Formats: sequence, C-alpha cells, structure tokens
Amino acid sequence: MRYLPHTEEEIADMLEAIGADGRDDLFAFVPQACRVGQLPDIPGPVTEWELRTHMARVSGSMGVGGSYGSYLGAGRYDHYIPAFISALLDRSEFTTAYTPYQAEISQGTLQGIYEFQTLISRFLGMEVANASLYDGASALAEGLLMAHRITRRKRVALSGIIHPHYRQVVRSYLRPAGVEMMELPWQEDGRTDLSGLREADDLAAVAVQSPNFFGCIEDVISMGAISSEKEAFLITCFTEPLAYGLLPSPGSQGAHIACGEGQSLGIPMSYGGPGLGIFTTWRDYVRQMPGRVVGKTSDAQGKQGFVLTLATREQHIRREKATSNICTNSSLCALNAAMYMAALGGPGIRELAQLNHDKAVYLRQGLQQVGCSIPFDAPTFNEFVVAFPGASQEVYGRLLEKKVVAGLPLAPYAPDLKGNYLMCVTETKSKSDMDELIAQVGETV
Amino acid sequence: MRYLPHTEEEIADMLEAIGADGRDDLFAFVPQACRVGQLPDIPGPVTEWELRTHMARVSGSMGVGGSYGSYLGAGRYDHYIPAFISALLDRSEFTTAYTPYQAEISQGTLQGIYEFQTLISRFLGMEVANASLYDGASALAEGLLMAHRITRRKRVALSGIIHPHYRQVVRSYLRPAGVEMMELPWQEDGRTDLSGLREADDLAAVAVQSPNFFGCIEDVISMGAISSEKEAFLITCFTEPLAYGLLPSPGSQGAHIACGEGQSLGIPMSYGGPGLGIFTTWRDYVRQMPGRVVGKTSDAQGKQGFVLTLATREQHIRREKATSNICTNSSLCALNAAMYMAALGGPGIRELAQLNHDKAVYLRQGLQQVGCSIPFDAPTFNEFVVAFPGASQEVYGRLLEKKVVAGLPLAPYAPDLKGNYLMCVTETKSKSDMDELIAQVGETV
Amino acid sequence: MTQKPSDMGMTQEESLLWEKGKAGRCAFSMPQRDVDRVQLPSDLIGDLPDLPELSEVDLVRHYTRLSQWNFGIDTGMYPLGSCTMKYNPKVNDHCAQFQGFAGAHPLLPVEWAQGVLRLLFRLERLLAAITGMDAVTLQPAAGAQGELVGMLMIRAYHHARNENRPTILVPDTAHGTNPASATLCGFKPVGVKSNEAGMLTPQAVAEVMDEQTAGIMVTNPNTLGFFEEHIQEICHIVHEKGGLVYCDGANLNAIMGVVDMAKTGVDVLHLNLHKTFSSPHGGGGPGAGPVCVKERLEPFLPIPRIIKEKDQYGLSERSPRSVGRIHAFYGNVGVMIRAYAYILTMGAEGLRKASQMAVLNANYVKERLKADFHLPYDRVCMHECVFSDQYQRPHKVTTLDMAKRLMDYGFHPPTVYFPLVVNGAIMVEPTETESKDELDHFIAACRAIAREAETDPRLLLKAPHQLKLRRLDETLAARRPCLTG
Amino acid sequence: MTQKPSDMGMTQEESLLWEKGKAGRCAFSMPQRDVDRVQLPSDLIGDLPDLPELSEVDLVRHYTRLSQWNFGIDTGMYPLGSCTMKYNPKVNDHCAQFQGFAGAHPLLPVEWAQGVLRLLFRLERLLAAITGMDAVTLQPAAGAQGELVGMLMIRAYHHARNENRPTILVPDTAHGTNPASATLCGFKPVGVKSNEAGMLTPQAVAEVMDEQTAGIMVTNPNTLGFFEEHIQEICHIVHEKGGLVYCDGANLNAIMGVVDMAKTGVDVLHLNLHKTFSSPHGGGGPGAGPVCVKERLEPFLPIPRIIKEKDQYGLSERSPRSVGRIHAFYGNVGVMIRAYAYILTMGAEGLRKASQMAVLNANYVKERLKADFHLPYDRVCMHECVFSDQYQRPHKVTTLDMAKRLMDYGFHPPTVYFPLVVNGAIMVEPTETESKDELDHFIAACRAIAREAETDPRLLLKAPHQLKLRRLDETLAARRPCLTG
Ligand SMILES: Cc1ncc(COP(=O)(O)O)c(C=O)c1O
Ligand SMILES: Cc1ncc(COP(=O)(O)O)c(C=O)c1O
Repeated sequence: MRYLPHTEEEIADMLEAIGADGRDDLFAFVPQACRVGQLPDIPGPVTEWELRTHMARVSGSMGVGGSYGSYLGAGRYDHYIPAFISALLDRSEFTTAYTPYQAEISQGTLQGIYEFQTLISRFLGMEVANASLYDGASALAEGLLMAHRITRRKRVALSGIIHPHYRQVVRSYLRPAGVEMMELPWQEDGRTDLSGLREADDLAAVAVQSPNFFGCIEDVISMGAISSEKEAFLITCFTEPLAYGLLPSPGSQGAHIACGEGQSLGIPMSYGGPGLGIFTTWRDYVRQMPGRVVGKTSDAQGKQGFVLTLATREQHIRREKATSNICTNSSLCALNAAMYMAALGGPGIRELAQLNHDKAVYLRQGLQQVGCSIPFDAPTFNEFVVAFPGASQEVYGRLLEKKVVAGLPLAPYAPDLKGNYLMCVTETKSKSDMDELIAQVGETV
Repeated sequence: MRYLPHTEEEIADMLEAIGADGRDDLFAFVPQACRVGQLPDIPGPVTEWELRTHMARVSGSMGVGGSYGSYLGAGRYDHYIPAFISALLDRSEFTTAYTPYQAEISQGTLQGIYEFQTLISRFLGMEVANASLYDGASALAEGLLMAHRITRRKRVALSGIIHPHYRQVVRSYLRPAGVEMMELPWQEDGRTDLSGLREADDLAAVAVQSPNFFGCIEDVISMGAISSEKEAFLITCFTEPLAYGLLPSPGSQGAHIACGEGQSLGIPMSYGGPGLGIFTTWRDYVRQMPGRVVGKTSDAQGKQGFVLTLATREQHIRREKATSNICTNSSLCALNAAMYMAALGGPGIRELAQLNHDKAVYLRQGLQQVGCSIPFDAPTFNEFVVAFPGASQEVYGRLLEKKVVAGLPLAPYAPDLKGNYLMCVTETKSKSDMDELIAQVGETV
Repeated sequence: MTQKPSDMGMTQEESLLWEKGKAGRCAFSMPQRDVDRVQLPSDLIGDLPDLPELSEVDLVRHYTRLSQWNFGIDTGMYPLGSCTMKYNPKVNDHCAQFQGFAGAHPLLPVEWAQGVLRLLFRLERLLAAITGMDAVTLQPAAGAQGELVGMLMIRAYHHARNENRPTILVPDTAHGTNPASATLCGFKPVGVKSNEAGMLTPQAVAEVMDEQTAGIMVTNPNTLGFFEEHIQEICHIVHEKGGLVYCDGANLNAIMGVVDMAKTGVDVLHLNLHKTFSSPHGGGGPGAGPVCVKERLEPFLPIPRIIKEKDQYGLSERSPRSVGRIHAFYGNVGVMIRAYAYILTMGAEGLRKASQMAVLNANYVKERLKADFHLPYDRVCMHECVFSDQYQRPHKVTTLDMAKRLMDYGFHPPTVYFPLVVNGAIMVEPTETESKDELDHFIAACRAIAREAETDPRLLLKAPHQLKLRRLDETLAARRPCLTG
Repeated sequence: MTQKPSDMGMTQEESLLWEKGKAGRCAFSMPQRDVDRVQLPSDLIGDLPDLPELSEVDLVRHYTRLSQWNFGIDTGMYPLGSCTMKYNPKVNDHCAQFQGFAGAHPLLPVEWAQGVLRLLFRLERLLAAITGMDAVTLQPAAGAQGELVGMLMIRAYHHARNENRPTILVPDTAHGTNPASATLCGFKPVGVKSNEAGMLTPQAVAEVMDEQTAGIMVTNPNTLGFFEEHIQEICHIVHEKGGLVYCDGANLNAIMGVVDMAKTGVDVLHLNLHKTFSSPHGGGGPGAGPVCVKERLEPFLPIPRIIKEKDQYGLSERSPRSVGRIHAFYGNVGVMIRAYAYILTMGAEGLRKASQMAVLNANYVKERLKADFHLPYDRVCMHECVFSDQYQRPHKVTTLDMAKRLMDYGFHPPTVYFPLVVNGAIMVEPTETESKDELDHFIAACRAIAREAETDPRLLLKAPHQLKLRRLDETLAARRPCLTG
C-alpha cells in the first residue's frame, strides 16, 4: 500500500521497542465484544488506474458540460474561474495545512485569511468578517442566533423569499434555541411584503435576501427603517454576492449583519459543496460573532504578523459557553474567494456584475418577445422568474430533452408558481447561446 | 492585458525617468526600413474563456482516449503516470526556474538532476550521465559524434533496425562532420546481422538499439565482442528503457555509451515531445561528454551542495570548442523520470517490466492462435511485429474503423514488410482489451 | 520591502494585497460583451467596490510567497493531536476536479446526476459497513455540524416520545466541540469525570444518569487517546434510563477494521472525513462530518436523503420526523468524493492496516519519549498519546515554549493544552503515514529540546528562531482586535 | 538530519533519495496482473535494478522540500539576461495537459490527429506573420538546435549550388551557442568585432566577407541589448558575396510588432518559444526553437513538414532537398501548444505592447542604475542592458559577489560574465511582466549592494548569507567531478 510506508522489518522493530508481541497486542484493551466479526464488506483495494477509470466514468456520466446546458442558479452559480487561481489553490502548503493554531508556522494561511476578511468586509461595506462558516445557510442561521444572543429576544422575522433551503436550515438551527420564526409573504412585484412586519414586536432580527430567491432586488432600505424602529437587527443575506459589484452594499443600506454564500466568488459548484459561509458585521459585535477570526499583531521583534484571535469565543476554550460550535470551517474556500476578488479588483467586479445583469436582461426580454411571461416586476440581477408560453411545463420538458435545463421549477417551493421557472444567466452564457434558447422556446409556440 | 502589469500612469512616469517622449522613442534607432508596415495579421486577443473552449475543442477532436484505442509504440509508449508525479512536477519553483547557473538559489533543480543522473546511471549500469539532451534521436547522434571525437575515426556502423527516425536524425547530425554511416541489415530472426561488421574497419563506433525497432532483443554481447576487437565504441541506444527493468543493463553488456529516449519513464507522450534525451557513459569520457552535468561539492561552511560543473566543455564558455552546442535541454523531463524511477524502485520496475513483457506475449500468442503470423523469432519485450491473417492491410483498416490502431504499418519503413505491423502492449492494456482485439481479428478470417 | 536583505532563505517578504495594487490592473480575463449595457435605476447602484487592482503576475507571486510561509503535511510531519494529519493522496484531489464533479450544479435534474448520487449512496453504505451502523447522512459540513445533527436527532427522538430531557452528560475527555454542540441544541451539559486511568467509569455515569438526561456524548477513542473500555456498560446504563449514546467518532482512525462501533452500543456516531478518510484540511477546512445511526434513529436523519428506487437514485424530502435540513444542499460533496476514492483505494484490509499502523506509531513515540516527557497516563494508547510539561516546569519551560521550538527543528508542533484534563498537555498524533525514519527524527528533535530545556531554557522561551517571524503576541491581538486592514 | 535546528525558516533539510529508501516500499500502484507470468531466457534477465524504494509520502515530501530550495519566476523577479524570464501563464499549462494533447501518440493516423496538426500549422503561420518570414519549421527542440538547423540549411543551400564555403562570420556580440552550432555543422567561425558603440559595422563585415564564407550569424537584437542598426547594409554585403544571413532571434521579445525581420534582410531566423512566447523554462528545459526562412530556403527545411492539402492536414517527407530529420518526431509539441495559446491571448497589439514594455523596463533599470554601476555602452537599449563591475573593482568586489548578494535581497541574479565583450558583465533583462514596483525594489536592492561594496565589501565576498547554503565551491566540483551518488 503506497500510502503506508512501514516495511515488515520496521513494524517488527517498532513492536519490539514498545514491548508488544504483535499488532493485535496494541488492541488488547478493546473488549472482545466490541470487535468486528469480520472485516467490513467493502470493495477494493483498487489500483490508482482502476480508480481513475471509475471516477472518470462517473464524472463523464453527469449532465455537465459538453452538449449539456443549464440556466440554473438558485444558490449555486456557474462563473468563470481563472486557471491561475486553481493552480495557486492547489499548492500543498495551503491544502495540506490545518487550522493555524501555531501562528509562526502558518503565516501563509493567516495572512491569506486576514486579507479575505478585509476584502469581503470592504466588498459588503461592513467592518469585520470572520474567517468563514460552512455555507450561506448556516451563516444566516448563525446570524439570527447572534442577534438572539445580543438582543435576548426570542422572535425573528424572515422574508419568505429567502432561499427555501436557507429557511429550512434556519429552522433546524433555531428550533432548539426556542426562537420563533415569522415568515413575511411576498408582494406582487416579487419583493418581500413588509406590511406584516409593522405589527410584529419583540423581534431579535429581521432577515432579508437580496437579490432574493426570485432574483428580485429587495428594498433593503425600507426594511432597515422598520427594523431599526423596532431595535431589531437587520440581517441581509445573499446567495449571489456578485450582485454587490453593482448594487449598494449591505453595509451602506444599514445591515447589522451581512451574511451568505460565497461560492459565486470563484469557487466551483461541486454539486453544492464545499461552499463558503460569509459572515460580516460591525466591530461592536465582534465578541458575539461566531467562528474563527484572524487578527493582526506583531512578533517579539515588532514585525507585523497574524494570529487566530478572540479565541475566548470559541468552543475549544469556552466549551459550552462558546458563541458557536464551529471548528473546521471553509478556509480554503475563503482563500479562493479572496483570490477571485483580488483578480477582479473594484472596476473588474463592477464590469462583471454589469455583464451578468445585462445578459440576464437580454434573455428575459428575448423570452418575453417570444411570448414568455414574467410574473414579477421588480428589478433583478442575474436571475429572474419566467413562465413559458402555452403549456409551460411541456416547453420546459422539451428543452430538457434537448439537454437544456431552462431554470429551476418553482412549483415544489411555491405551488402558486406552478409552470414558473427561476432562470439564471451569468457571463458564461453567450448571446448566441441565448438566441438559440429563445428560438427553441419560440418554435414551441 | 492581465499579463502586463503596467498602468498608463506608470508608463508615463517611466518614460519620463528615462527621458523619452513616448514609447516610439525607445525604438528610434531601428531604421525605418526595418519597421513593420502594419501589425502582423494574427487573430485575437482571445479571452481566457475563448482560449479554453477552443483548446478543449481541439483536444477533444483528437483520436485519443475514450472510445479510441491504440497499440502504437515505436518510440513513444503509453504508460501509467501516477497523479502525485504530475502534482509535484507542476510546482512552479521547478517549472518557472531556468538553468541553475546560480547554484545557491537553485538547489532544488540541482539536487533533483543529480539524483536523476545517479538513478539513470544505476538503472543502465553505467557510471555517469548528463543532465539530459533533447530526445533519444539526438542523444544517439551526440553519442556517435563523441565516439568520433575520441577515436578520431570517420566511420560508424549502425544497426539498420535502430528506429528509422533516429537514423535519419543521426544522418543530419553526422553529415556535416564528414562521418560516414554504414548500416547493418537485419537477419531473419529480427535481430541485426553482424556479419558485415567483421570486414569493416577504422570504426569509431558500432551502434545498436535493444529492444530494436522490431521489438526484438539484440545480442548486444556479440556486438560488443566485435566492436571491442575493432577498438570501436559500443553504443547501445533505446526507445523503451523500461525494458531494462528486466533485461541486462547496457553497462553490464559492455556498452561504452548507453543513450536513448526517456519518455517511457513517466513522461506524457504529448504528440512526440517534449521527451528526454538520456546520455550515459563511463567516467573516463566525462570531459568529452556533451551536455550539462551536475556535480556534488560543498559550500563555504562545508555543507554538501550541488552545482553545474565541467562547464569548460560547454558552448557558453568554450564557444566553438564546445563538446556540443546544446544549451536548453530537457531538465523538467529528467526530474519527471527521476520521480518515476523512484516511485517504482528496483522491485517495482522489475515487476512492471515483467508485466509489459507478459502482456505482449499474451497478445502475440492470442493473435497467432487466430491466424496471425509473426515474422521474427527473436525474443521481444513489449513490442512485436505481426501480419494479420488473409489480407492483412484490410484487417488493419477494419480495426481502424472500429477505432483501434493495431500498431504501426511497417511498409513505409521497409517495403518488404508490407502488411506487417509493429504492435506495442503496455500495462495499460487489460486482458479483456486484448481478448476483444483478438476476437475482432479472428472474426475477419 | 526588499531594500533590506531578508533573513529567511528562499522565503520572500510580501505586503498585503491592497498595498500592492495599482489602479488600472486586472488579473481577470473579462469576457467579451456581446449584449447591450442596460442601466439599473440609480438608487440600485452602489459605490464602486473598494477592491485592490492587481495583475495576474502580482497575484501569482503574492500567493506563491504566502504559501512558502506555511507548513503542510507535504512539508513534513504534522503530529497535531486530535486532527489526524495523514497524507492526502494527490489522485483523490485530481479526481474531485473532474468536470462532471466540480462543474455539477446541485439542482440538476436527478436523471442528469445519477453518477454522483450513486457515488454518495455507495459512500453512505461504505461508512455504514466500516462502522457497523445502519444508516448514514453525509450532509454535515464538518465534525461539529455532525455533532449538532446528532444532538438534534436525540432531541427529536425524545420529543417524538413526548419526553423532555434538558440535560446531557459530557465527560471531561470529550472534545471541546461536544459541549458547544449540545448547548447549541438546547441541552445543558453535565460533566462526568474520567478516572485516574483516563477512563470513563460506569459508576461515574450511573451516578448522574437519570430520566431528565437525554443521553451522553462520548468521544471514543477519547481525547487522551484511549479506547473507552467500559463503553458497553456505559451504554447499557444510559439506555436503561431511556437515554441515547452519542459517540464522537472523529478518532476513528485508531480502530477501523478492529472495532465495530455498533457493537459498542452507541446510537449516533459522527465521523470526520477530513481526518480519517484523508481529505486535505485546507488550512482549516472544508471538511465533512457524516453521521451514522442505528436503525431506530434513521427516521430522524436530515433531509434530503439519498435514496435508491429500482435502479434510480434520487433525493427525498419525504421524511416527516426528520430534524430538517442542515446544509443549503447536500454537504461538502467535493470532500466526499475524495473519501470515497480513499476507501476504494485502501480496501478493508488496507483500512485496518492503516489503523494498526496509526496505533503502532503513537505507541512507538510514547515509549521513546516517556523518559524525557512526563506521561500522565502510562498505558498502551491508541492513535495518539498525551504528555505534559511537568518535567520541564522546574526549568520554567512550558509546553508552549517546546511547541514553538519544535518549529525550528522542522516539525509542526503537536496539539497543546488539550485535552484540558491534563495540565500543560502535549498531544501527539503521528498518523500511520509517517514512517519510522520520520518518527525517529521527531523523537530525536523532542529529546534535543528536552536537553535544551535543562541547559539553555532561554533558547526555548524565545523560540521560534528560524522562521519568518519570531513568537507572535497573541495577547496584543486579542486586546485590540484588528481584523481587517 | 533534524537533530539540529535548521537555519532557514520553512525550508527543510532533505537527504538524497537513496539515503531515504527502505526495502519493501513502493509509491507506484502496480496494475493487477491479469495474464500469466512468462519467463524470458535467463541470459536475457539482468540483475535487479538498483533503484531506491520509497513510499508516495516519502516522494511527495522529498520533492516538495527540494522545490522549496528553488527560485522561480513565481517566486520573484528573475532578470537573467538573454533568457527572457517572463511570467508563464497558468492557463497555457492547463491546456497543454488536456488529454487530447498530452495523451496523443505521435504516430496516430493523421486523420485522428487533425486537431493538433492544424494547431501546429497555424502556429507556423503565426510565427511567419510575427517575423515577416515566409516558411517555418517547429521541429528544433531548443534555440541551439534551431541554430544547427539553420546552419544545415545554409550548408545545403551552398551545396545545392555546388559551392563549398567552409567559413562563417560570427560577431563577438553573438550568443555562445552560435559558434558552437556553426562548428557542429562543419563551419569554421571567423570572428568579427563590434565597434565601440556595441554595433556591428558594415566595414568590419566587408573586410572579412568573401566567396569562401557561407554567411554570417548575427544575434539581433545582439547580446549587448542593442538593435543592429546596420543590419540591412550588412545583409547586403553578405548577399553580394553569395552568402546567407542567419539571425539568432532569441531576443525577439524586444521587437515584436515593431521590426519586420524579413525586411532586415536575414535569410534564416530562429526563435525561442520558451523565451519570447512564455512557455516555462522547466529548470533548464524543455524549450522549442522554431526556424523561420525566406522562400528560397523553404525547400531545405527539415522533414517532416506539416502540410495542408484541401482541408486535410498531414505530415510530408516529400522534400528531396531537405536537410533531413532533426527530432525523433516533430519537436516539443507541448511547448508549441503553450506558445500558440500565448499568441492568441496576446493578439497582435498585445505582443507589440509586450515588446514595448520589455524595452521600457530595461531602459528604466539602466537609467536608474547607471550612476551606481558602470555602463559600458550608454545608449538606449532594447530588452536588456549590460553593466560591469568596474566601479566596484577598486573595493575588490566582483560581479559574482554582487550577484550572490542579490540573492539575499530576494532576487534571482542577472546573467553574469556574459557577453564576453564586456569585462565582468552584468546583464539585466527584466522582461515586460515586471511591474514598476518590482523594478523599484530591484533597483533599491542593487543600490544598497553598491553601497555595501564600498562600506562592507567582506559582506559581499561571503554572500549569499540567507539561503540554505553559503557560496558553493565550483572549483572543487570541477576538479574531482562527482556526478553520481
Ligand atoms: C475528537 C473531535 N471531535 C470533534 C471535532 C470537531 O470536528 P470539526 O473540526 O470537523 O468540526 C474534532 C476536531 O477538531 C475532534 O478532534
Ligand atoms: C540569444 C540566444 N541565442 C541562443 C540561445 C540558445 O537557445 P537554447 O538555450 O534554447 O538552446 C540563447 C539562450 O540561451 C540565447 O539567449
């Protein structure tokens, strides 16, 4: 076994050194009744070559790339990833290290994460960020729990057009804490209906996603006005942070916590994970923030360096009094996102965001021209909801047969929206791709 | 342009610093008559994404992998390459460095090449190796020129079943030196006919390839006996060094120079290049050896280290008196081959070689059983010559239609061998692959 | 920057990203614009994002240099206790990057995603086979999230039986995430002390276990590196009182192919794929923390579940008693692919041998170092062993000083000051991928440091000496936190 | 090994491969044996090869550590004159590794290889467009082999005209490979001196050019970094006497999109893809040295030639006047793929800008350093500039000492003692991918060293101080060569 360096001779020497007669001696204290009867029934060992053939076959069987096309968004986004980023991320000094507990030997990770914290805070217009959480959904849940911890209030209001999976995750996290969730319905234009919010009281937080699950850009300012009246936290979450290349940052709109998913920032989709939980807030709340953080300091000779800090919030020091249980997070993805933001720069991310927006507009208008209907009026970024002309579901099905996923069916999430699809257009779609799709939809009329 | 870091402002500052009015000033001394009329007519610039799409399409259009199969050898061999080797070779400290003129800052390359020189010398049973030459063909040419330099004789004898391309390259290199080439025919069993050699005199060298172009293992010992009688150099060359995992090493058979191609040692085929020119000889000849060499030395504090040495043989010091004109060589491929040899180890390379041999025997016997004829009797390693039953060329054509290249047609190289094909079987071919091929050939009878 | 010679070999100085940028550079290849520009309403347009502008060369150098300040498993031995820093096979990374995996959208029609669904389904079965448990969810993104899921399930189980059990037992040898996860799930942790041999005793458990208690969270092998010998009896006690047993199985690397976790009596068990199953730790993540359960807890597993109906794989949310969703999609699939590749490559025999060698290595280090470092529990250990700085304290040298000094010798330090039950703990987990030569080098370095502690303690107090930076001031960092630049 | 603390930061000590091995290890995944073992006759079986046995972990650590002792372009500025150490784009490496390229056998039926043949055909046309020349061969594996091919063609050309011209002119500003290649091709090089401005003069050429002379080998821009202003007149003189002009175009990086090489009058020209066209240098290779010719020399190009007939690409050996084959197959295709990707990415405008910036950078360095370092030829240079150690000699400090000291400052040294026409030459080629900031750092370091030479020369004599090793003894290495361990 090429991963196990021990030769038989070495094993014998080592057993002798520890005074054991054989390998089994090492497990003498495991009660017989706990032992395995026989070795687990698993296939293999396979050779490297069998493995590669097998994995290539599995990968090749997926409806991905080649003749397959997809207009799926809804939480994961297909963006171009520069080759140099993948090459740098593969450097084993980054990948094969672990949490930088020992700062002096981990300055690469530490400076990298400090830069991530800085760039993402700037990008979202916030003051501080943590080193990452698991994903956008748990980041939102952690944000709500933090608001609950700070305000000591037991209710939160969530927009009903926050990504449905996020709301499910929030429910799983909040239930045991006894925090009550109130969901705000949506209004005709595809944005959250704030009217119900006015009556609600004793709210720890109000949470909104913008662009929301329908791709619509929310009126965060109004929401902030209400929540600040109620002295509740305003939590802005997101699944597509690239939107902030164009839109006002959550910070500029009064968010107390801006959190969400960072996959869109140069991270492969990988069938949904790993992603990157982004969590940013204001300096005042830093000691209540979940997750690891990297801070600047200096060494014994006064040189600048970086360390994990504020560990007194964390489980390995505080055990049950920690602000969260998170330990392993998503560091490498945070590094990935930092590389991506730095690759684009301010003007670059603005232009890329504009391009996403404009392409989505192009497709939306094109589809409208061949008879599609667009149920929601509010401005969108790179996603929008559409119903195909005539028998919408049949049209969708026919496109599927042509190997195009024309968006996500919304019926399972909102029965009212049967026949409606959430489509996403990123910079990876060319005008001619879209023209072809429009023509195919047109043909079906 | 993302590869050009200059901003307009910096350009202006720099121009000012050097007292130039504009970029054109920098080229003021280029006579007008030498200037380009208009910019060269080349497409682009393309984006990274257009480039990748284009290259993926070109790559995908090749008859490689997937449903395509090939039994081609004849100078390039399809062997498995461990993923960890590719990962290590991609480390930019290796790839983006150049010739280690400045030893203190290049110890990685230098130790790596020193290890290559050691492993390949051991493997071939020789005393010293250089740091690499371009490829096997030029290595043979350089070997013959070296023999000519040392012996001052103007004739060399080459086996006619040295790879025909190698013989062509040798001709190109030797002609201007006025060295006469004599080619030895082959005998019935597929090995070199040595009878003509006895009469030849004033020979600088006798060169043989083993396994030869027909895959046959040559009688190197007899050849050595004759060449030593004539005080000529015995040069053993090779296209498939893996054979020496099993066969006696050239050194043990009396070769003065053992040289050839190292692609087979873990290097991708890449449509023929880059490969690895291997050159080994005895210590006595080291100052006449072409190409760079790395030697062991120590630093000012007595610590072991490595440097390029014996530079007085090289063109940058000796100009026209150099032992060769080679400058850039094939270092990264040498590192690659060293990794591969070290990955296998002695017992591993023996087993892998045995497996290649045994699989080739399996296919040869299987083909014989369905009526193929094997023109040559001599033992082979992983290649052999075969004629398909009946209309051999038609059978070959039908296999091609089924996306199998059943070896290299020999007719263009030896008209007598029309209808004969040189087939190669490596460890990448499974028994079931071969059974299928045998069945397909059988069907055609 | 470079006006002064560096004092660190090939390692380069490197400023922060935003100190390097220059307006006008861009490292991203902007796609051709092939559609018209459409202006959003001006109130929907924010300020230009304040991100530095750099060229591709700038970034490649930046991160190459940063990487050179880092120590990974590929650099050398990384005996960070409780973290199982074993070698991460390159071929697994290679496979995980195949387009059909890396490029797959999680909401693809399941018919288009049969390949990966089948792989995940099989991985669940493989983990069940390895642990002896009945059902598995792969969804948790790391060990601690696995713990949360496990706790949620225990909570849901009791609720389903209309029981309200507010407390949970957590031994002092449990990992720090355990009490945190229990709390997050609304439980009040109640401590249980291990005995002088580092073992949890049935007596101690029996004393506190009652009908108000939801169960116990045992880390097994525990954080002292010992197998809980009384685990079956303990489970029995907990079960008798209607409680459930949660096992933190992040230390599974000690016992694959040796212990049948189901037989030990546990009900819920989480594993860390990024530890036992060799996926890279990525400087802190991502990981994956699958949860394995006994049959009676299966209905409570998170949704969606990966199902197989006829020959079709699918994702099911029909699971009314489920604790709900825990990840936006299905967890860290990229990590799972690597774990799957690892298991196939090792086979059953290989996994057992890995555990045997992991235990052999830990015991070898323990034996070779116990004369130089105080060993609070001198007995055969499993995959890791815990020393303390007791012998060095008279010289005013602490665990931290020795850890820092080890860096000068070219090793990543062990885990320090954990577990809390040992004062000044030094927790060494070599893993099975270290050879005897590497261990011997490590042992020699540790011994040399023990000598230095006696003869030249100042050297240790000021360590490290050979890295880019000297010892960093953690107090300063925490006092005036500067988290962004 | 590690019993002593290292003195070099993250850099690890590492023994030689065969000092690490242990009988019984293997890092290679041996394929299943699915056929019977067949014994060869015993006289055809050699001794077991003497190769060390290591595990995958051993090797990954070994080469990771070795890599950490190396300095590459990705580490920092690498102003090695005459070598054009520009940034090597990662996407090009990525593409070259696609299976259809890396896995292609060179003897595939041409119908199966249309993709790569078309790519190579187009690359030939692109290089022709960039240089203005008529026909191209991509076959030579490096610049020096390109020179050999060029010389062989000149020889063949004269032979075809039944002329025997034994000598060739080689100016003192030509690259060292030029005379070596000429000799290899049977020519006797005759030196020509450049003038006090570093220029080759028509007079000097006219003096030696005769009917016995096959032609001239000019490096243009020359090794002093200057464009040969009289190149057209020189070509005229050579052509008048029936000779041909070979141009070493390895310095093309200075003049893309600016100079039309065909118009300068040259007949044969080689390029270095691994310099001008950004393919990685690989620690010394592989490279590629295509040769471009005027129409009248086309028949002499090496075989096989890549041809296009109707819409089919092929390989032709029908070329009776060809100099023959020069590579076992078609040269270093992996390098060509990267060069092709680079050209498409840059476009015509981008290539011109690259040359402009390369020249701008060199002139900037020259201006900024000329007060501190003697500049033998003070004029506008092209892509590189050449200083000497004349100002430092009074302090007993040499070019070598300063080069070694630069390493301590985090830079790869320039090319030293080349070209030979300058005593103690220091040849700086920054390339266009260095930004002004990097140049400013480099300039500051050079100036600091110039100060050190005055104030503390001993520091320089003993440099480098900060690397894994101190100055290495090259004399010892050459005196008793030890080339294998
Ligand atoms: C024993 C044990 N349990 C739980 C955890 C938590 O796992 P994770 O870091 O993946 O959340 C760890 C790792 O830190 C551990 O070692
Ligand atoms: C000007 C010049 N000509 C020729 C060469 C030789 O090229 P190569 O090293 O590719 O053989 C070089 C590079 O060393 C060079 O700089």
